[in-house]
Amino acid sequence: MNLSFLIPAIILLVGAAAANMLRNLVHCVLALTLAFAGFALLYFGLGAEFLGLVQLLVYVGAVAILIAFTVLLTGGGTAGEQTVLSPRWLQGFLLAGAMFLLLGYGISKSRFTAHAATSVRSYPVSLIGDALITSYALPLEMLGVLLTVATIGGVVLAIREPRQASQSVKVDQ
Amino acid sequence: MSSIQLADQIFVLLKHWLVGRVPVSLQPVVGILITVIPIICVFPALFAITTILERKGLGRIQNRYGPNRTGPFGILQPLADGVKALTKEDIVPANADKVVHFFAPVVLVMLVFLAYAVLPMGRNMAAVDLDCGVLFFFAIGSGTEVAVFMAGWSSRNKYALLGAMRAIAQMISYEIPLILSAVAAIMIAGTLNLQQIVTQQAGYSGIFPHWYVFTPWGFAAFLLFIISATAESNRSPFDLPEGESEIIAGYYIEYSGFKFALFFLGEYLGMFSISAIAITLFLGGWAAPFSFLTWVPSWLWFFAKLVTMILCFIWVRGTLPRLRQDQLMNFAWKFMLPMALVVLTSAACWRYTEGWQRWAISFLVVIIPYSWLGHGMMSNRKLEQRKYRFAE
Amino acid sequence: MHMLENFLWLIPVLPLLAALLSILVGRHRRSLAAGLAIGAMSISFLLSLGTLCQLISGSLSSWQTTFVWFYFGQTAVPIGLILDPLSAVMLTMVTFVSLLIFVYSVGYMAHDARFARFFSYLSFFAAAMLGVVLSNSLLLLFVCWELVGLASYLLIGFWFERPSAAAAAKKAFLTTRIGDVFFFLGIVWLYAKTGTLLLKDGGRGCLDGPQLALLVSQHTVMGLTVAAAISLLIFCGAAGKSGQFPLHVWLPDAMEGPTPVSALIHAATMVAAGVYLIARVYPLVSVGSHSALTVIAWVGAFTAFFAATIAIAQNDIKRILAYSTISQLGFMMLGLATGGVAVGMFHLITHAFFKALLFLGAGSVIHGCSEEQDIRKMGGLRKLMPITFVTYTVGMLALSGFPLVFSGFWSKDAILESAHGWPLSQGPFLMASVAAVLTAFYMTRQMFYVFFGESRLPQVHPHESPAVMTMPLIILAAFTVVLGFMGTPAWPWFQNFIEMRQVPAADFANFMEPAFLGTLLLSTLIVAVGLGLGWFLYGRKAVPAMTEPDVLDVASPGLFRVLAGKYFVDEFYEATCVRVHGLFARFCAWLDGHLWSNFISMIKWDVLSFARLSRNFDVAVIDGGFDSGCETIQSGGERTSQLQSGQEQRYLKWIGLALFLLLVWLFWGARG
Amino acid sequence: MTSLTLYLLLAALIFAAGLALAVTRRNAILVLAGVELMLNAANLNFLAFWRFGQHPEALIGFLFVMFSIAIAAAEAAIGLALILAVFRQSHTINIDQIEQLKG
Repeated sequence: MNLSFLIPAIILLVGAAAANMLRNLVHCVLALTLAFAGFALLYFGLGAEFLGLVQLLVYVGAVAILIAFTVLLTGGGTAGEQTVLSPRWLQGFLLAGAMFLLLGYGISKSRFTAHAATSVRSYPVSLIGDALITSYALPLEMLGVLLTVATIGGVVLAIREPRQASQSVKVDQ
Repeated sequence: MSSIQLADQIFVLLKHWLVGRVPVSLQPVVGILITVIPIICVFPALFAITTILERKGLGRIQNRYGPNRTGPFGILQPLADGVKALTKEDIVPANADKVVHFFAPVVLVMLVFLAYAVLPMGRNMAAVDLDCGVLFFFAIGSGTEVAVFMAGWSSRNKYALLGAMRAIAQMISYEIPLILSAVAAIMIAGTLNLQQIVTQQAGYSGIFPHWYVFTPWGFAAFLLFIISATAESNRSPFDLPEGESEIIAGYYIEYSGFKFALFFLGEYLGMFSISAIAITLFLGGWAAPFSFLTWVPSWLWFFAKLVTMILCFIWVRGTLPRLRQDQLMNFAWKFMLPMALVVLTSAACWRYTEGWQRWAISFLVVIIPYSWLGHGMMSNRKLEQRKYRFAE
Repeated sequence: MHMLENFLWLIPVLPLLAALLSILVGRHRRSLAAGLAIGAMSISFLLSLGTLCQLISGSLSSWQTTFVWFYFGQTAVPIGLILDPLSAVMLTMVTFVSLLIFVYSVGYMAHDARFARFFSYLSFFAAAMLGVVLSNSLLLLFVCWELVGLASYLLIGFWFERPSAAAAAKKAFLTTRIGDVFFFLGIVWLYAKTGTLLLKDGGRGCLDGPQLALLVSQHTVMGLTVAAAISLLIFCGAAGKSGQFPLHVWLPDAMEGPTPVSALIHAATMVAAGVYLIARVYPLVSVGSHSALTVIAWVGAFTAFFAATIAIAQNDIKRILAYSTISQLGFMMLGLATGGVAVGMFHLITHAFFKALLFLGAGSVIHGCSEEQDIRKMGGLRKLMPITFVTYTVGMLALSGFPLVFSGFWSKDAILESAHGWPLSQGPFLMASVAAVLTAFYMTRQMFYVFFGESRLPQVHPHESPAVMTMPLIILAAFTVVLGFMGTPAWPWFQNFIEMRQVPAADFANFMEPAFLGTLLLSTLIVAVGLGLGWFLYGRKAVPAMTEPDVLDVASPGLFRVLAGKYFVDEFYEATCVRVHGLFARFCAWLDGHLWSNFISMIKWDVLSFARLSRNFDVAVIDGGFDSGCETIQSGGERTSQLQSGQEQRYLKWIGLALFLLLVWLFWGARG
Repeated sequence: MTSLTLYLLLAALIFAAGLALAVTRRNAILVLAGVELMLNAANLNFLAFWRFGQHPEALIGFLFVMFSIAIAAAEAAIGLALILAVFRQSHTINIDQIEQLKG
C-alpha cells in the first residue's frame, strides 16, 4: 500500500464518484478530468511514465477540453440535471455494484504468480521507440491512418453546413 | 575543481552541502525543497523585471517613456503593481461558480510551475532529469487549457466564456506546429531527455557552436517554434483572447485582486518556460555561443539567452498588429502545419545525408515548399496601398 | 371391225360423261342436256350393235380383259370386262330401250323445271346398268349394282318436293339395300373360298371348273353345299333388285317417279338386272344335285301368282303394270330355274320391249288426261288417242301372250314348257299357268276401263301425244311383234346363240313335235280363257261410274278388299320390322338417357366431391397452416422489436446484465 | 493483498463507476464519458498485468495501452462530433428522446 498507489487511487475515486454524483454537467466534466489525471499518476506509479504523460497529453489536454466544448455547444453548461436519486439511478448502481462485487470476487479468488515489482525503474523511452518502429510498425501505420480518418470524419460531422446554405440558395433561384 | 567549474557548479555544490547538513531521514525531502524554492523565487522575480522591461520597452517603441514615477526610472513599478494586486478587493461575480472560480488560477499557476521541473538551467542543474523531458513539458502545457476553460466558464460572463473559447481554440491549434517543430529537433538529437539534447549541441566547429538553429531545418523549426510559442502563451500578435480593445480582458475578466495577479504571473511564467525549451532545443541550452567563451558559467548563458528571448517577445509585441481570429486559425492550419511537416522532412534528409549535400538538400527541401506555400497564401490577397477609413 | 373390243369400256363411260357434263352445264341449257344424253346413248347403242354383229358373225366367241383397280398391301384387286353373247344381247337391249325412252322423255318432261338434271340422272343410270352388264368381276358388278340402286333412288324421288315421292325413293333404296347386304355376304364368302372375284379368269375365276368343284365339295349348315349357300345369298340380292316376293313392296310405290323412269327402270332394265345376275352366275347356281334352282323356281312361281292376283284389284294404271312386271319377273326366275339361261333371258328381252311399250303408252295416256292416273276416271280414249290405243293393244296382247303373232306368247310358252318339264314338282307349273290366266284377265280389264266405254273425265279433253312420244311407241310395238320370231321352237336361234351353239336351219316341222304342241295348245287355251273372262265381266256392259264398286268387288267384296290392300304386306312389314326397330331405338334412347346419364352423373359427382375435398383440405390445412405460421412469426417479430426501443441505456443495461451472467457462468458454471 | 490485486480491484471499481455513469446519466455526453472511464479502467488492468507479468521488458501491455489511448481519443472525437450533429438536428441530447432508431 505504498504512497504512489494510494494518492492517485484516492484522486481517481473522488473524480469518478464526483462524476456520478454531481448535477452540474461542467462539474462532472471537471471531475472526469481529475479522474483522467488520477489515471496518469497511477501510470507513473506503475513505472509507465511515458504512458502517464501520453495520458495527460491526450486525455487531460485534448479529450477533456473536447468534452467541455461539446457540453457548452449543446447548451449543457447552464441546465442542471434533475434529481440524481431516481429509479434509473438505482438500477444503474445495482448493476454496477453487482458487477464490481463479481469482479472483485473473481480477482480475490484468482491466484496470480505476481512477481515483485523488482525495480520500478521505468524502461528507457528508446526501448519503446525501437519496439514501435520494428515489431509494431504496421499497427503504428494503421493508427496513423485511423487518426487521419477520424480527424476528417470529425470535421465533416461537426462542420456547420456552409454548403447547405449555398444549396438552399441554389434551390431558391 | 577549476574556478570555472566551481563557478559553473556553484549552485549544485551549494545544494549538496546543504543536504549534507540535514539528517538522513529528511534528506530527500530537503533535497526536493532546495531545488524547488529557488525556482519559485527566481522566476517570479524575473516576472517582475520583465513587467517593467516590457512597459518601458513598449513605451520606448511607441516613442514615450513608460513608467518612471516609482523609484528611479520606474524600477519599483513591479513592487507597486504587486502591492496594488494584493490590496485590491477580490470581487467574485454573484452567480459565478465559486469553487471552479477559485480553483482556476490555482490550477493554472500550479501547472506552469510544474513545467519548470524539467528545464536544464545549467550543467546538471535541472530539477528532475526525466527520460522524456520534452513530452512532460508538452503534457503539462496542454493542461493549462483546462485551467483557462475553468476560468472562462466559471465567471458566467459571456465575454469571459467567448474569450476562453478563443484562447483554447488558439492554444490547441498552435500546439500541433509547436510539438511537430520540437519533434524535428528530437528526431535529430535522438532523445527526449533535455540534458542529452543540450549535450548533442555542445560541439564547436571552429568558433561556431553546433546549435541546431544554425542548420537549415533547425532555423526553420526555430522560427515555427517561436511563432507557435507566442501563440501558445497568448502574447503579442496572437493576444486576441485578452485583447483589451475587443473583448476587454478575455477569460480573467471577472478576476480581480490577487487572482488577477496570479493569471498574469501564470502567463509570463508560461512564456519563460516555453522560451527556455526553445533555448534548450535550438539554441544549445546552457552552451556558450562561442568556443572561447566556455569559461563563463552555464547557468549564466541560460539566463542571458532567456532575457534576449524576452526582449524579442517585447519587441514583437510592440511592432506587430493583432491578428483576427479567422486569420489566426487559417495561419495555423494552412501554413504552420504544412511547414512543420516540411521541416520534419528536411530534418530527415539532413539526418541521412553527409557533407555538403546535407546542407544543400535540407536547404532546398525547406525553401521550395516555403516559397510555394507563401506564394499560394499571398496570391489571393490583393496587396495594395492601405486605405484609411475615417468615420464620417 | 374386230377392233371393237378395245372400245368396250367406252360403252358405259360415254353416258357417264354425258351425265357429268349435263350437270355442269347448268339448268338453263335444256336442249344441250338432252342432246348430250341422246348423242352419248346412240353412240353406245351403235358400239354394242357392232359387238353383237361381231359375235353373230362368229369372228369372236367371248373376250375379256382384266386390269388392277388398286392394291392394298401386296394383294392386288383385279377387275375386268367381259363380252359374250349374254352380255352382248343385254347391251344392245339396254342401249336401244334407253335411247327410245330418252327420246320419249324429251316430250314428256318438256314442262319440267329440272329438265337437264333429269337427263343427267337418266344417262347416269344407263351408264351404271351397262357397267353391271359388262363387268367380269363380282366386285365391279356389285359397285355398279349399288350405283344402279342410287340412280333409281334419285329418279324415283325426282319430284322430291312431294313427300310421297321422297318416301317411295327411301323405301325403294332401303328394301333393295336389304337384298344387297345378303348379296355382299355372298360375295365375301365367295372371295374367302375362292380367293378371287373374277368370274371367268381362264380357269382361275370363281365360275371356272376347279373352283366350282371345290365349292361343291364343302358343306355348310342344313346340308347345303357351299355353292348352293352362296348362290342363295346372291339370289337374295337379285330378289331385292327384281322385286321378288319378300322384297317386292318397293316396286309399286316406285310409280311415284315420272313415267319414263318407270318405263326404263321398272320395266326394262333395272328389274332385269337381278335376272341377268342369276344368268351371269348360272354355273355357280346350278352346280350340285339339289342346288339353289329349286328355291328360285318356287319363289319365282309364287311371286308370279301372288303379284297377278293383286294386279286384278288395282285402280291406278301404273300400279297394275307394276304388279304385272313383278309377276313377269317371277315367270323369268321360274324360266331360269327350270329351263336354263336361254329361256329366262328370252322372256326377259321380250318382256323389256312390250313392258316399256305399255309404260310409255300409259305415260302418254296420263299426259293426255293431264296427269290423271286413276283408270276409273278414264274411258273412251280409243277415239281420242288412236295411236296410243293401237300400240297399247299390241303391248297388251304381247303381255297376255296372244298366240303366234306376239313375242310374249313364244317366251311365256317356253317357260311354261320348261316348268311343265321340271322333274321335281308340277306345283310351279300350275301356279304359273293360273298367273298367265290372271295376267290376260287384268290386262283386258284395264283395256276396257281406259279405252272403251264413255269418257268419265269431267272437264278434261284428252288429246293425242305429240310425235316425239308416239314415234318410240310405234317402234317398240314393231319390235314386240318381230322379236317373237327369233326364238320359236321352229327356229330356236336365240337359245343357240345364248348357249353359243351352232344355229340349225329353220324347221317348221318342230311345231308338230308332241312336246311343243301340247304346251302351245295349253297357252292358247289360257289366253282365250283370260280374255274371255275379262270381256265377259267388263266388255259387255258399260264400265261402271267412278263411284260404283268394281264388278269383282260386287262379286266378292272380302276377297276384293284383300287384293286391293295388297295382302296388307306393307302393313305387315310396318307392324313387324318397323315397330321392332322403333322399339329397339326407344330402348337404346332409354338406355342412353337413364343408364348412361346416371353413370356419368355418378362419375361427375365423384369428381366434384373429390374437388371439394381437395379444396377444403387446401384451404384448411395448407393455407391455415401457412397463415398461422406467418402469424406467429409476425407477432414474435413484433414483440422482439419492442426490445429495440432506441434507448441506448436500456441496451447498456441488457449488455451489462449479459456480461454479469457470463461472468457468473464463468466462475460457477464451469466448475459446477 | 499484493499490489496487483489492489490495482485490479481499483480498475474493477472504476469500471463499475464508469458503467453506472453510462447507464444512469440522461445526457449523451456523460454516457460517452462513462465509456471513456471504462476504457481507462481496462487500460489500467493491462498495465497492472504488464508491470506484474513475467516479461515487462517485452512492452506488450505497454504498447497495447498506447494504442488503446490513441484509439480512445479518436473514438471520443468522433463520438462528440456525432453528438453535436444529433443536437443540431434534433435540438436535444437527452438520450431518452433520441430514439428514432427503433423497431
